[in-house]
Amino acid sequence: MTPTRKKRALIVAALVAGIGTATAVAVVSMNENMMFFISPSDVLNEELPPDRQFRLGGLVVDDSIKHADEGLQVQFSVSDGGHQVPVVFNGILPDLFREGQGIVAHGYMRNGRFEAHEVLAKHDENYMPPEVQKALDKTGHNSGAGQ
Amino acid sequence: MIPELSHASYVWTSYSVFGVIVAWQFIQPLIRRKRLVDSMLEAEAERRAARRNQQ
Amino acid sequence: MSLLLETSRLEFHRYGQPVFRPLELDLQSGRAIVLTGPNGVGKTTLLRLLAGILAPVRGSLKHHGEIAFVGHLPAIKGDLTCRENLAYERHVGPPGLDMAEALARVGLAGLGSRPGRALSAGQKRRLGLARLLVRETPTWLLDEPYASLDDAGCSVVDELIGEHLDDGGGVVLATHQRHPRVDAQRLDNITLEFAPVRDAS
Amino acid sequence: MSLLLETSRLEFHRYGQPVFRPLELDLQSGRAIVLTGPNGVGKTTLLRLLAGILAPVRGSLKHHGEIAFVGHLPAIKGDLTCRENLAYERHVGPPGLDMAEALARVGLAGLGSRPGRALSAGQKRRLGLARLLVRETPTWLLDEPYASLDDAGCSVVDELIGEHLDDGGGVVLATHQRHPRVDAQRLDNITLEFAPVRDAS
Amino acid sequence: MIESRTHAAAALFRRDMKLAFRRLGESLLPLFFLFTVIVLIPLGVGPGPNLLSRMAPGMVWVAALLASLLALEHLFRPDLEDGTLEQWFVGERAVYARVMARLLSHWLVTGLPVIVFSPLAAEMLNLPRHALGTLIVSLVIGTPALSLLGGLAASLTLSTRGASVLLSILIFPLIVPLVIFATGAVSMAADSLDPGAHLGLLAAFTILSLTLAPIGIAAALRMNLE
Amino acid sequence: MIESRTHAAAALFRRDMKLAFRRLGESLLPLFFLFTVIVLIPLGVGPGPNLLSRMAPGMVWVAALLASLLALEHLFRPDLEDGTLEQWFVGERAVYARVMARLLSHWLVTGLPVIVFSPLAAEMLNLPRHALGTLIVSLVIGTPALSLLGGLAASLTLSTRGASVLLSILIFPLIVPLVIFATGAVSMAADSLDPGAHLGLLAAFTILSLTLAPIGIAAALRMNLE
Amino acid sequence: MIWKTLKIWFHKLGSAPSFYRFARVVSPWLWFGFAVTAAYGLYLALYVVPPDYQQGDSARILYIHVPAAWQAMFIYLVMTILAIIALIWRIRLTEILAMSCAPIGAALTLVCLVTGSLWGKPMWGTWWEWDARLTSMLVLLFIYIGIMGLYAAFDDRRKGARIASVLIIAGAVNIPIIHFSVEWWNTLHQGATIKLTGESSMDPSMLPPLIWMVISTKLFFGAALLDRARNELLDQDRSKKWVARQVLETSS
Ligand code: HEM
Ligand SMILES: Nc1ncnc2c1ncn2[C@@H]1O[C@H](COP(=O)(O)OP(=O)(O)OP(=O)(O)O)[C@@H](O)[C@H]1O
Ligand SMILES: Nc1ncnc2c1ncn2[C@@H]1O[C@H](COP(=O)(O)OP(=O)(O)OP(=O)(O)O)[C@@H](O)[C@H]1O
Ligand SMILES: [Mg+2]
Ligand SMILES: [Mg+2]
Repeated sequence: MTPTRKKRALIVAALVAGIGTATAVAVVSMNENMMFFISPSDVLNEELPPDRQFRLGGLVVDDSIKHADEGLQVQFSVSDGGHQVPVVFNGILPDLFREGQGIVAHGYMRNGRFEAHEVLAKHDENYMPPEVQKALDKTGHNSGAGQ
Repeated sequence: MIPELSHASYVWTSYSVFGVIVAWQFIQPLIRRKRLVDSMLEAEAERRAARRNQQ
Repeated sequence: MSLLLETSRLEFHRYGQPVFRPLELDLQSGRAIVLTGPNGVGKTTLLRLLAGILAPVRGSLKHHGEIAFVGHLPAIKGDLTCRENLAYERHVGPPGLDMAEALARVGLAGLGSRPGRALSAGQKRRLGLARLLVRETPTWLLDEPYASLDDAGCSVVDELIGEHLDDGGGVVLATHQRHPRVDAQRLDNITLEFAPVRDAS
Repeated sequence: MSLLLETSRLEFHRYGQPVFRPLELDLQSGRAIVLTGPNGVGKTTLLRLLAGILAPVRGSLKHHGEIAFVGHLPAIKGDLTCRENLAYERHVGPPGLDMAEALARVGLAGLGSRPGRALSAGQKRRLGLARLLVRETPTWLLDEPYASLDDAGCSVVDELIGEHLDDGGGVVLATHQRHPRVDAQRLDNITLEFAPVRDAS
Repeated sequence: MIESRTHAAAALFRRDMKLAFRRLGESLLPLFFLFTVIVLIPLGVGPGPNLLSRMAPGMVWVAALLASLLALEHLFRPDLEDGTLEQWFVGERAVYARVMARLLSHWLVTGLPVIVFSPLAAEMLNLPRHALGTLIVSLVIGTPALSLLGGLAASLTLSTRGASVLLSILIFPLIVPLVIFATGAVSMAADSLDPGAHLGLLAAFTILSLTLAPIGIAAALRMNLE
Repeated sequence: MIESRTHAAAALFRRDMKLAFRRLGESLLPLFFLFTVIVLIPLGVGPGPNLLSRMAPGMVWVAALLASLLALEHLFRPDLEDGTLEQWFVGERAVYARVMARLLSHWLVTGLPVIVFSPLAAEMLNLPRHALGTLIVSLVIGTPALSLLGGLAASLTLSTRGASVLLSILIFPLIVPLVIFATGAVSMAADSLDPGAHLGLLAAFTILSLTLAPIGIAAALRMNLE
Repeated sequence: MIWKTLKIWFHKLGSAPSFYRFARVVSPWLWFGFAVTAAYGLYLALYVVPPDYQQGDSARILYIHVPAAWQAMFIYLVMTILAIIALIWRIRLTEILAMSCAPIGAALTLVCLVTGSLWGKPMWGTWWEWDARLTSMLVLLFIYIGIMGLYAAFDDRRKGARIASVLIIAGAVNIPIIHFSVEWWNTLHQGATIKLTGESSMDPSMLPPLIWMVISTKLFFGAALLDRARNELLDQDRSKKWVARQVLETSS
């Protein structure tokens, strides 16, 4: 091999090794589930410090939404299948906010409630006309609403 | 004619943003070409004038 | 003939030692003084003293009129075009030639909008010389004006010096091999020598 | 006699135009090539191409052995002393003379611990030449090695070139007035010319 | 005589501004930084409004300080290296005027943008509205002092002689009290207290540096050219 | 062959360090800045420990970012201007090795001091003790990437005429993800959550820039010499 | 071998005058094709397809948002390939084409960001969130702008093009990150709806406008690219004879 070839081969080898390692490391850490939010179970298990702000994520529990008589305040519960956390929020909810929907809320734990100052709705990747959805509902394939 | 949509303002703004940006992509090269050609024509005119003066 | 620059027993020290022997130097209008001497003897130092950049340690220096100094460093901003570099210079003192003329005079016609950084070594020196033309200054201090110039460039320098002397200006220049090819009557030569090392007694 | 540097139809472009005419240039060991041509014709560009700093746009270039390049810019760190500047250079390739000798050879004896910034113009050039001596390199590329040097300095350059050629080295240098005073048999002259403006067909 | 002096200084100032635009990236670095801070900090801290508002004066002033420091490197060194600095002293014309012009352009690229963007920053960082005035006043009074003192430090560091390095290291701590007065004033205003005393001290500080710094800078520059 | 390459790089590295010590004033600027931030912020915020602790990761990382940015200007420009940079490419020997040596010395003057002082900063900013480890790890993993990516941006814009708004525009996309991962990791650690995934991604980011940036830098430097 | 033939082919089309002629003839047709497909696609999108069961009519933003996002990423890929060729073989035409890609890519990235934001406000409840998909897309915009700026900052266009190419290649890492971000991270942004392998999670009745819009953005890209490349050629060769022949004669 000529020196230039050798040099090129070295560079390519280094590139492959570098990119390979980077990908491997990335994939391994990705498997550890990067948390964009904290689930209700974690909240209850881990005893977060009271002044700590964090994101709470989960599904809105059916029949838990209560609007205040006046003002924008709402209360609802968020669950991850295992545990539930009550949430209070004072502000405008996103349109996708509904029972069974996946949401992420920013705020603090106070007095056993999560005081949110922002509520975001997550939605899924399914797109279909309402009629199709109704038909699906009838046959028992509920594909909508949250993750 | 114009469909009644929920979230109409968001939809229409999105579509117009698309329209405006695409139109800009169409117009900008035209403007630039016109400028380029104009400047080249001017240079050419100067050269011709110089040649005429020489004769 | 008037006096443009007077010095008496001028001295400058570095590391506690005089750089060259104490110097008397008077520049008359219409005359050029050619400084020669080996590398490191202090030609540049002397010119910078005369320009007022350095302050003499002993002796005195008097200026009569404005001074222009073109040194080893080109004093050109690489980010500015040739024209912009000159425009700045023009505003600093009483204006001389206009910029296009000055550029043409030093052989840089057509390069006015090239950034300073993209000039060749000789072109940079030429731009440095053009700085002399856009301002009216009676006294020119030139440090190796012939360095890096081709034959045509060297003749330009000779012409510029000749015209400047005709106009009643004065020139002090440092040079090595090439001496100015102007009327030899108008040239004075000063050869600098290393000052003897002085011992503290 | 062996070949140190081969080029064939070498071209370099700026602003989409070739800088000089396509060039054939072969450097044999024991020979020196002298590049001349007006300011801005591309001597520096060519030397930088030969050094490998610039990549040719067309044509090919082959090096046989190490190369040293001394350009317009001195490649000296003002914050380091002369000795430190050389020490760095010495580590870069196979070592040649030791530092004290190299400094003495170029007439800088006793200035080894002076910071680079405190050198005069000629002293800086001399330090640049000393860089050639602390390493063993068969091919020297010198851009205006005589600029800013006094007579003694110019002779030093001539001697260095002569000795280098005797040792089987090769030299390419650009210069304006002063040509190397070595055995004329060993010199080749190349005069660069501006390339004609080319039109795409 | 005086006229030619102002001409020279004005020409220098115009050229400096031109160069600043040519090197826009470097000139914008401080602003970019201010922006990053304003974006990143809430990210790290979370948007709790109370917390942010307490930090606001500090953050804005840190940005101003940073902008000033970042540009110090360019204040005199490029001119020293390309030979334009020695031209200032040829015939000794207009050195003070040029120093002042240079400092003015330094302030214009570092201090002014921070002042202009401070209302935005204050808003994003939830500074109480009634404290905004004090913030701006503190910046207007204080940032010139940053330029002046920074310029002094920069002119001293041009040389590597041990003594000047030491001196420049001594100057930086001088800047800290300045910033402390300034943020103190804004915090007081935010708490609806009277920031007058703090602002007065700040002004005294600035006036003092306005008198002393240019002389020091001119002397230090000249020393470096030897 | 390889040996001479490492020699050249080692020589460059030694020289860089020597130069950094010669210009101690400039080299210390970033540290000085870190101190100012650490002193100022608690002053402005008041001593509420919770508030401070939430800002700590962001503040320390901002200081690291800043230190890195401050020195970017000097990474290649002086060498371009005094002709030492073109010497790197003569005979094309050891360019990568030298780029790496230069980046290493950049990191030593900018990243390392921040790491060394981060425990102090963490203490003064009341970062929970158990998060200190993560902070240090994030800095150790992340600051080299700052040097690498900053170097890429600096080399790309080295000889640009003007609009080097670039340096900032180019740095922003390169560095924002990094800072987000890093501060994310520390915040999670402060919340007693596992920062492993964030740190892993940070590592991947750094490894990737370690592979790609030097090649890009070498190519960009060479083009800027034309 | 393959590379060699490819290179020769490039050299043929790569001659400035013939490319100029090619661009002048082809670009109007591409614009026309774009106008027709876009008109039809948008008609379907606004009038024909039904609203979404969850998102209502806001889901119609999809027909702008998604094609723009895809095209912005696609342009980056094209640009990367061109940049690699330009760096290796110094073919001027590929340099010019690569540089002409950037503003178009930036425009479509901007469309994607703006429409995404407009869609996010009612659906998620926020204009902007620093989640992985959104951040990486913003990064793409900055990279595009960086490329344009870098190219413009050199007065030697070819030098600028080569330096910008380095940045293009370095920035290519971002593309897979944008695409896979929704899988790798738990983002606010939804996952993939249209899947190349396996069944898409979109009802077939909603698909046609998407397909038409995807085609139309491709045509748009081709047309805008040729226009820009043509201008760039003119600018670089303004003093050459073929320009005088081609341009001055046809336009005077
Ligand atoms: C500023 C905000 C947003 C940005 C920057 C953004 C960006 C993107 C990008 C880059 C893609 C293409 C990804 C790929 O194919 O690799 C994409 C696809 C998509 N986005 Fe967004 N988006 C935003 C907001 C939204 C919102 C609010 C929605 C809906 C509520 C949405 C729905 C979609 C859908 C349905 C796709 C197609 C997914 C697929 O099949 O691959 N996006 N977006
Ligand atoms: N960095 C650059 N960018 C663009 N153009 C340049 C650059 N450097 C030099 N040039 C131009 O290229 C041409 C050749 O320059 P070069 O420095 O090679 O000339 P030279 O023969 O060495 O001249 P001199 O005798 O003055 O040193 C000149 O016209 C110059 O203006
Ligand atoms: N800034 C400085 N600090 C300390 N010493 C210096 C400085 N500049 C020059 N010297 C020294 O002072 C002496 C005179 O230098 P000067 O530059 O005046 O010489 P010169 O006659 O111009 O030489 P040349 O012909 O090489 O240009 C030299 O020995 C030089 O090393
Ligand atoms: Mg001298
Ligand atoms: Mg030259």
